[in-house]
Amino acid sequence: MNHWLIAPILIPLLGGIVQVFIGYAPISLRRTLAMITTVLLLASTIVLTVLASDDSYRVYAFGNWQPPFGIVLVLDRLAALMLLVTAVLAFFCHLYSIHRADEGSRQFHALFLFQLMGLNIAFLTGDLFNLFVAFEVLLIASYGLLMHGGGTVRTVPGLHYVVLNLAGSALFLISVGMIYSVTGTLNMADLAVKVAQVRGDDVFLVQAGGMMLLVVFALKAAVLPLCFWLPKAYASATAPVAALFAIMTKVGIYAILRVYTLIFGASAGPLANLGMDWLFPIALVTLAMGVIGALGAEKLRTLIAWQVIISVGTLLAAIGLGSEEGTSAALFYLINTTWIVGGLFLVADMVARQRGSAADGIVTAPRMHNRTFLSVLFLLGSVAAAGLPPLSGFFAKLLILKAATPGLAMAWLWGVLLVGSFVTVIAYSRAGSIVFWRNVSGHIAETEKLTLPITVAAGSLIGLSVVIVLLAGPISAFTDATAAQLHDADAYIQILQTPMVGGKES
Amino acid sequence: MSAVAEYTIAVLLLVGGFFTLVGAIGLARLPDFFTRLHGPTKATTLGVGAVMLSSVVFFSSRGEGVGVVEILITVFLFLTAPVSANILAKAAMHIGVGTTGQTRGKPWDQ
Amino acid sequence: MTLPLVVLLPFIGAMFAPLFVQAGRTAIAIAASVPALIALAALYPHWQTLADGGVLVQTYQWLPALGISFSLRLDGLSLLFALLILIIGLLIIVYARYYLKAKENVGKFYSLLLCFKGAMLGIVLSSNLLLMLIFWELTSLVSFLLISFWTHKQDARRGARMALAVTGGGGLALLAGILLIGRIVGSFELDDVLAAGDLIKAHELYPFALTLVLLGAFTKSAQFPFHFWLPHAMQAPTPVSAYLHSATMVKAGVFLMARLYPALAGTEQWFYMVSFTGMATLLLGAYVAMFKHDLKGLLAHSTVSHLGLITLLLGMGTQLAAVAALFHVINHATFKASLFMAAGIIDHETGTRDMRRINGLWRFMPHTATLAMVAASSMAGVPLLNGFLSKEMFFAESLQLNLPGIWAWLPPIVATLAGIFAVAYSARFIHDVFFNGKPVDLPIYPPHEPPRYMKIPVEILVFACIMVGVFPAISVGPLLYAAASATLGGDVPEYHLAVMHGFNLPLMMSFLAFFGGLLMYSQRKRFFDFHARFREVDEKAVFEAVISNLVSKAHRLTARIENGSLQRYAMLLVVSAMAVSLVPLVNLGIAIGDNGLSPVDWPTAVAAAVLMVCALATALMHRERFFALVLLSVVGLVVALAFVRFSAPDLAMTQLSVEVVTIVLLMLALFYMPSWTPLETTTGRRIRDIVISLAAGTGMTLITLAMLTDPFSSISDFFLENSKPGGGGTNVVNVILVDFRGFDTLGEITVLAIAALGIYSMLKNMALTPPPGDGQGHPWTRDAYPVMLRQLARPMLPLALMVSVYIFLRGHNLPGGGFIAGLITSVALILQYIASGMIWTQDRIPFRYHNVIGIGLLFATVAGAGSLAFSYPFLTSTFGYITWPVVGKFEVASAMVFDLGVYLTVIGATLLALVSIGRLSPHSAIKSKKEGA
Amino acid sequence: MMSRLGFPQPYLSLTLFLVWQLLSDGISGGSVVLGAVLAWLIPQITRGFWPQRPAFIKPWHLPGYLLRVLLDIVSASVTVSVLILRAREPRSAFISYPLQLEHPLAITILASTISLTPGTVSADVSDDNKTLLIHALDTDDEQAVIDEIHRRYEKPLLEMFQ
Amino acid sequence: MIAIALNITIAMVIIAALLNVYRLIKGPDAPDRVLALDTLNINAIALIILLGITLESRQYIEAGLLIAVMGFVSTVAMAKYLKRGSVIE
Amino acid sequence: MELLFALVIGVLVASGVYLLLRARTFPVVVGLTLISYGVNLFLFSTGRLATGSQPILGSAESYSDPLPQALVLTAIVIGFAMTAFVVVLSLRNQADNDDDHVDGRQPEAVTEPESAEVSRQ
Ligand code: NA
Ligand code: NA
Repeated sequence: MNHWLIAPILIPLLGGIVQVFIGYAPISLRRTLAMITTVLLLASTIVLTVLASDDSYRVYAFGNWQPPFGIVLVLDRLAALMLLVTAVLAFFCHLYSIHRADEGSRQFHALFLFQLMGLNIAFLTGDLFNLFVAFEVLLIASYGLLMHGGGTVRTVPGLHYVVLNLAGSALFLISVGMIYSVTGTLNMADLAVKVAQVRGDDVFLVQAGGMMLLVVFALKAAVLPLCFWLPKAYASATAPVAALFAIMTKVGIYAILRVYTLIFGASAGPLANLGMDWLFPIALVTLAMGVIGALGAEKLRTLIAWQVIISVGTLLAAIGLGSEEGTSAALFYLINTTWIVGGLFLVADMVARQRGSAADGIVTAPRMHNRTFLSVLFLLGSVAAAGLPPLSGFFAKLLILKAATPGLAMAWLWGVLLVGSFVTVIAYSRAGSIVFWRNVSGHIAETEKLTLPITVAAGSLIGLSVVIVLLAGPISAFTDATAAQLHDADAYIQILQTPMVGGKES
Repeated sequence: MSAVAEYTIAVLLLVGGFFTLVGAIGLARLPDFFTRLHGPTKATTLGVGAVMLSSVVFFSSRGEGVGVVEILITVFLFLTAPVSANILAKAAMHIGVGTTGQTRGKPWDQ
Repeated sequence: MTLPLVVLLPFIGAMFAPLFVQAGRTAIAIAASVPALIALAALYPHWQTLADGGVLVQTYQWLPALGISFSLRLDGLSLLFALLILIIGLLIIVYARYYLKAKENVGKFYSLLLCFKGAMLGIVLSSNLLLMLIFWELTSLVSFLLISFWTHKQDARRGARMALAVTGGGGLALLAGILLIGRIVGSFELDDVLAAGDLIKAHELYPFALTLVLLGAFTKSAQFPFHFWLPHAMQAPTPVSAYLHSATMVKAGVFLMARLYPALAGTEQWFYMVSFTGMATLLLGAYVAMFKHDLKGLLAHSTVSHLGLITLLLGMGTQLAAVAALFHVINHATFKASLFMAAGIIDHETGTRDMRRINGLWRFMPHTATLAMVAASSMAGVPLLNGFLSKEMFFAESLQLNLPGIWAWLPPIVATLAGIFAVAYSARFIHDVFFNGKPVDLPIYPPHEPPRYMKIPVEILVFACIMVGVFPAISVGPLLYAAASATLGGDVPEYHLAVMHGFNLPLMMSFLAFFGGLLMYSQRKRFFDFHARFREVDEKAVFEAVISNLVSKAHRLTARIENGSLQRYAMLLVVSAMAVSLVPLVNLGIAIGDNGLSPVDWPTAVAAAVLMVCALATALMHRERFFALVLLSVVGLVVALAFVRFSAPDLAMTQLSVEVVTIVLLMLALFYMPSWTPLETTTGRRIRDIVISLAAGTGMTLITLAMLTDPFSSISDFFLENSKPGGGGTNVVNVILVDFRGFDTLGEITVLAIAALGIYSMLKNMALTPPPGDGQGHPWTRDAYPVMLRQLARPMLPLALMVSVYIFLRGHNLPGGGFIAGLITSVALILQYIASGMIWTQDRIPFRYHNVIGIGLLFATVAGAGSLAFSYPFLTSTFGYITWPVVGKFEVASAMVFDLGVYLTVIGATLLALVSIGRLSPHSAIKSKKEGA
Repeated sequence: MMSRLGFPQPYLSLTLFLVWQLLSDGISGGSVVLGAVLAWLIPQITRGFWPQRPAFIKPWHLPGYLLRVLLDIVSASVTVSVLILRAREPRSAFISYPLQLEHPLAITILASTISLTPGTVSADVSDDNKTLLIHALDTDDEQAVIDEIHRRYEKPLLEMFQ
Repeated sequence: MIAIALNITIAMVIIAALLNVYRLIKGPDAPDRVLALDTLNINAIALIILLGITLESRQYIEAGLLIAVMGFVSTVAMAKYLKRGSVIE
Repeated sequence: MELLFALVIGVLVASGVYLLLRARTFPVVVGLTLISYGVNLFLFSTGRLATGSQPILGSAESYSDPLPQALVLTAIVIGFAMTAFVVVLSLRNQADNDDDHVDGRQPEAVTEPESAEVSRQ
């Protein structure tokens, strides 16, 4: 049993505990320890990614209890990919936060690290109920982070976010209960086995449960019509938090990808491909809604928040194609959009801090102090986000477009995606030209100077777009292999045969 | 189980049930809050005490030891009932709940 | 390496150009010239190969999975364009050196210009369609930045955005088209695509592919109805306009059509789409150019018109027409670039571009005037200049079209008419600017000749116009042949490049155009009056209005849907969950499983009735909030009883302890809130909500019924079997919590800890005004800490602690455990706070709750991590029985340490949360310590 | 001496020890050791919550008092039952009882006793701890109630507490 | 005999509980409701004990203890809310 | 028995959902609590209903399914943490907006007879 698997969970947990203790220590100490934690986490996820590249499944059985009885972590390519994407994003968000954003409360770093812990559990766990627990860990931390920073702007969006997710959690439990009540198990691999054997009236129970679970994941992923909590919540969050939240909707996507390929995959008997016929049209509508929202945005951060919804729609549309190519393309897109949207949130914050009361509003304002640098970052970010060449977003979109096979689905996907891109380009160019170029005379008395941490953090996240382009070959090879692994549910099921330490058997 | 134990248990149960019921009847039908306060404070507490005792006798006569937790609960209830009554009465006086016309010496009228 | 070098050098130059800013404009201009010079030198050795119809392809693997390779191709066609890009680019660099003012952002300018050049070279040299598309979109992007170079000018920003929208959008269509072609051919390599022309044209996707590709080409080349962006792109600095609109940007569309000519051309669809678009553009551009008072506006519309001409030629589908198209590409590039530069000089020297004010410049700048007049004559199609030659070929081809019936007349008439307009606006350019009386109110007066070197690029281009015009075969013959050969797949028709082809119909058309044009110009007043009757449409304003309209529509739609109403969002969530499960639930119906129903005992029935009544009452009476709380307590109590009734003592205990803390919490909050909920929703809304909630309840009832009566087996037998031997405890629920699924519990206490920390930080610095009384006219009592309660509460703490220990220790084997014990301790402490107040209690608690939480989490984690030392996985428990003297045999389990962590976390978290809220209370600050003594 | 050994409240420690023995499954070496540990540890932790030592002078009076109260509770319940089940509306009254006891614990014990015994509930203790407000369920003679309480309960308590 | 007595007692306790619920819903004042809730808690303890005797199991006793403790605290808290507003201050 | 239990869950969920859809934070929180009661009972009952068979080894002849019980325990605790958070969040909402409307604003009063107003002495 490879103990590296718990590293992404234990590192932030221990780091978070330390932060709880040192809440009243000097901020420099807290920052140092927090950054060390995040760096260690990043290192561990790199190790896991390397490990996962051999296409095997690694199992970590908590308490040395054989699956399906105990809780297991399962490392495969998908898990590793999600971990790495998260850790990279988190590192830069964290770096950004030590500029000033973490000063609002003494618990910021603890909440930040616990948030990462929850995310990492979600990506690694092989147990449906433990996935619920992971969701709760990451949600409660996200609630805290969302409310971080005082002021009144975040209260109502935060309240909506929390209440809806509480209702979502209830729904999650109902779904898990329905599935357990028929299958009598919680381990995902075991569920894959048992769900395929369900017959009779039980089919309806599991079907209803599975569909409700899809709604839960759709809520997390912010799919129409469950996406309206997102724009205001994200737009009002503190910058590094909003940036970190770029991964939050992807957790929902991840869960859909995991559960509906493994448990309700192609070989799930009467329940095969459950919900997939809903996914594709809803994804396209979500994408369209996101585009409309982005076009109508009045603030940069709102625009970027809608970009999150565009991403969700795009991702699910690609996944909804149901093919390995589609999944691979979605994963490639996921990497790109997570980092870029995160970077854009940071850039928007830097912009807002240089424009006085205009903040990030898409309105005329006095000229920014670091206009050139910020405008270049914004330009690169929006090019990457809108999917224009030559940055990574284009390649991601290209993969998605290519993944469609001729037919009605392709026509819809291409149409919505391309028209969506077109409108997005208009939205970004409009926003950018107004914010950066349409200046009035005068100047803001006290604009915030750019410091090294925030410059590096925002610059790097946006710059990752170039890295993705340079490494597009290896990355797409990785996502191809990930998609292939994901669509081979039978291989996953073999984890049930993993021997325990000391030959402990069921 | 000895017959004595059985009788004891049965009697205690019935006594407990009776007082519990009487306490509740008092709560339900007495005319104002302060009069209603008497039923639960005394009768119900005693009733549950009796039921507890029957449980103690029941399990100890089966050789399962003395039910300390039952005794603990009973003692606890006897200790807390007056305090509950006290603070509820204070709250009621504070709010100025209605009393029956016959009540004399209402302190909040003064 | 030649071709990658040619493409990449400009980008490298773009990166380094800004470094030369400090060294001055000349230095940076020289630096910026280097890439082009190297590129020209690098291309020179390949000339002979290409002239012979050879092709140079250099391929590098890049992203095979995407079908993208870095493969470049140099043939006659790409050479023709590459030379235009490089040479005119060089001239532009020189010109811009003098055009830009020292204080302007010269570094940015040259950097963008070089980027643009690189992107254009990428387009023309790509041998992979997707690679080409990347460069294609890159030109849109860079042109956006170039057009908006003067970012402070609103027109510049708008023009840039419009250009980006149109050309970038067209690029997206092109992307789709290319992907379709790739799907048909199975490759994006140009070699494969060009070789598969028949396959493509026969494919059912061909109409879509062609339409999409043409959309890309037409938008880029400013074809009707996408022409409108081009004139507004003139907001760019003149070197940019000269470059983008003569040799590069707009020619990309033409290049694309030429490039894909063998693959896509030759069908009816191609003919109709391309030639009619070209015709419309040709005529429209020429007509509008006539009426533009802006010097650059005239040139821009003329560009539109000439692009229409080239497109029309390509659309004709004949080989000769294609040759003519290529020829006109060269000619147009030369005369248009020089005209733009001249216009820039005039603008530069007079401070305006308004032809109504610019008059009689001949007197002030005769040299520039001469150059401009030659170039304009070429544009008009005056013999002995290059424009004449290609236009002649165009007239000839327009007569060759086999359109049915009367339609056959259409092309020559359109061509002639456009020729007339072209002569007219060229005449206007010459007459109205250089003659026509005296200048009117020039911002800079008197104008001078520009710096000497600024005119050199113009001179070179004008010289080229004349050379080609007089010696076409010698000057451009080989290049044109090579390009035609590449375009037509080696199948070059017979043609002659000569100044005169004899006295034929095309020449007649030329004459007609020439004199017609002059006549028209002489009668311009009437035409102007005629034209003035139509309202001038400012496309930029229209575009801006459309976008603004769209934006505000989008904003309104978004605001209407995303209206910030939690009630709506929650309703959507509930309804979504019901909608997706509707079909299975309808199929399920009232399903009673094989196990059937078991009998109901009446006490349970009564309890259930109480629960249901109180739950419904909570919903019905919720507006009286305190009452709702009391009812909620009853519900919680009966739920706990249900757990007892159905064999779950641990759950009952947990439920009971959690419930009281929840109720206290709710009351703490209720203190600051209205004690009544106002009636806000309409009856209709309430009825809707009742229907939704009844549906939800019915669904849950059906599900539960079906489930409970369904036979069942689970993995739990394993837990029952292994709880004692493997986990060392007989309370299986507890062993699951601390051992089998200890990881869930770790997550659970983490949630608790995070919640408390989050609450703590959220409440920091929160200002809440407490109500002065309970809302029914009673001020709060001053008696905060009743004596009886205080006296009772204090001895209860040690007793409660002992009970906690008892519950904790037995938990592994009997109902209880760390969580319940923790809540008992917490509640006992809460009682102290209630009875004796915040300050009094806090004084007696020697630790910070943060640290309790931290220690709790640490215990749980360390207990779990202990097994790592023995290379067992995290949370592997171990237990043993130890016999000590006096104490006797007792069980020691690592799970106990874990449970201790749970215990501490629960205490820390619960109290941190409650105390944080309590601290808000103004009393806790006002009341002195003696109050609680 | 006890407090120097770490038993600041010996009675509490003793109570805890005894209760622990009862809670445990029979008295064993383990339960004695653990009970002793708890009897030491818990008062240590909760020491701050006992600011004053209860001023017991004669604690041996307590069992007799408790027995009397217990018997009175039973009779009280019967009395109240009769009152409750009787159809007539009760003649309630609030009675201000002048306290002679001074120690808050003593007052609490008296008030609790009153609440548990016939026909009376302690409704309030005045801020100065001098007056106890009593609600009598059914009485005609307030002074008789006061005298009865004083004789039956306050006197023994006065003897117990200084 | 125990069984008969048990059934009668259960019946009486249940009726008592119903009467308490009646008072709880009827009110009319908040203290009445809290008092009814408090009494209902005590009834619930009795029911748990009776269930224990019925099932001859002592596994549920501690639940009764918890109702007693938690019920008291919640009564105290509610009463304090009614007269003081802030429960913890 | 099963029908009764199912009805209880249905009523809890229905009441909770109705309150969840109200416009003020307080009823919403109460609604969420009711829903979680229903959900906990439901999750608990996925192990089916059994009398006197608590999963304490040696204390009964047969044992009910312990796993759902453990899950519900976890769910109760998590639900508690979440409720606490949302309660405090609604406090903050009250503090920020001086009102407890879930959307942080006071919508126009509904003009209809206040017949549902509960009268209070
Ligand atoms: Na003029
Ligand atoms: Na273990």
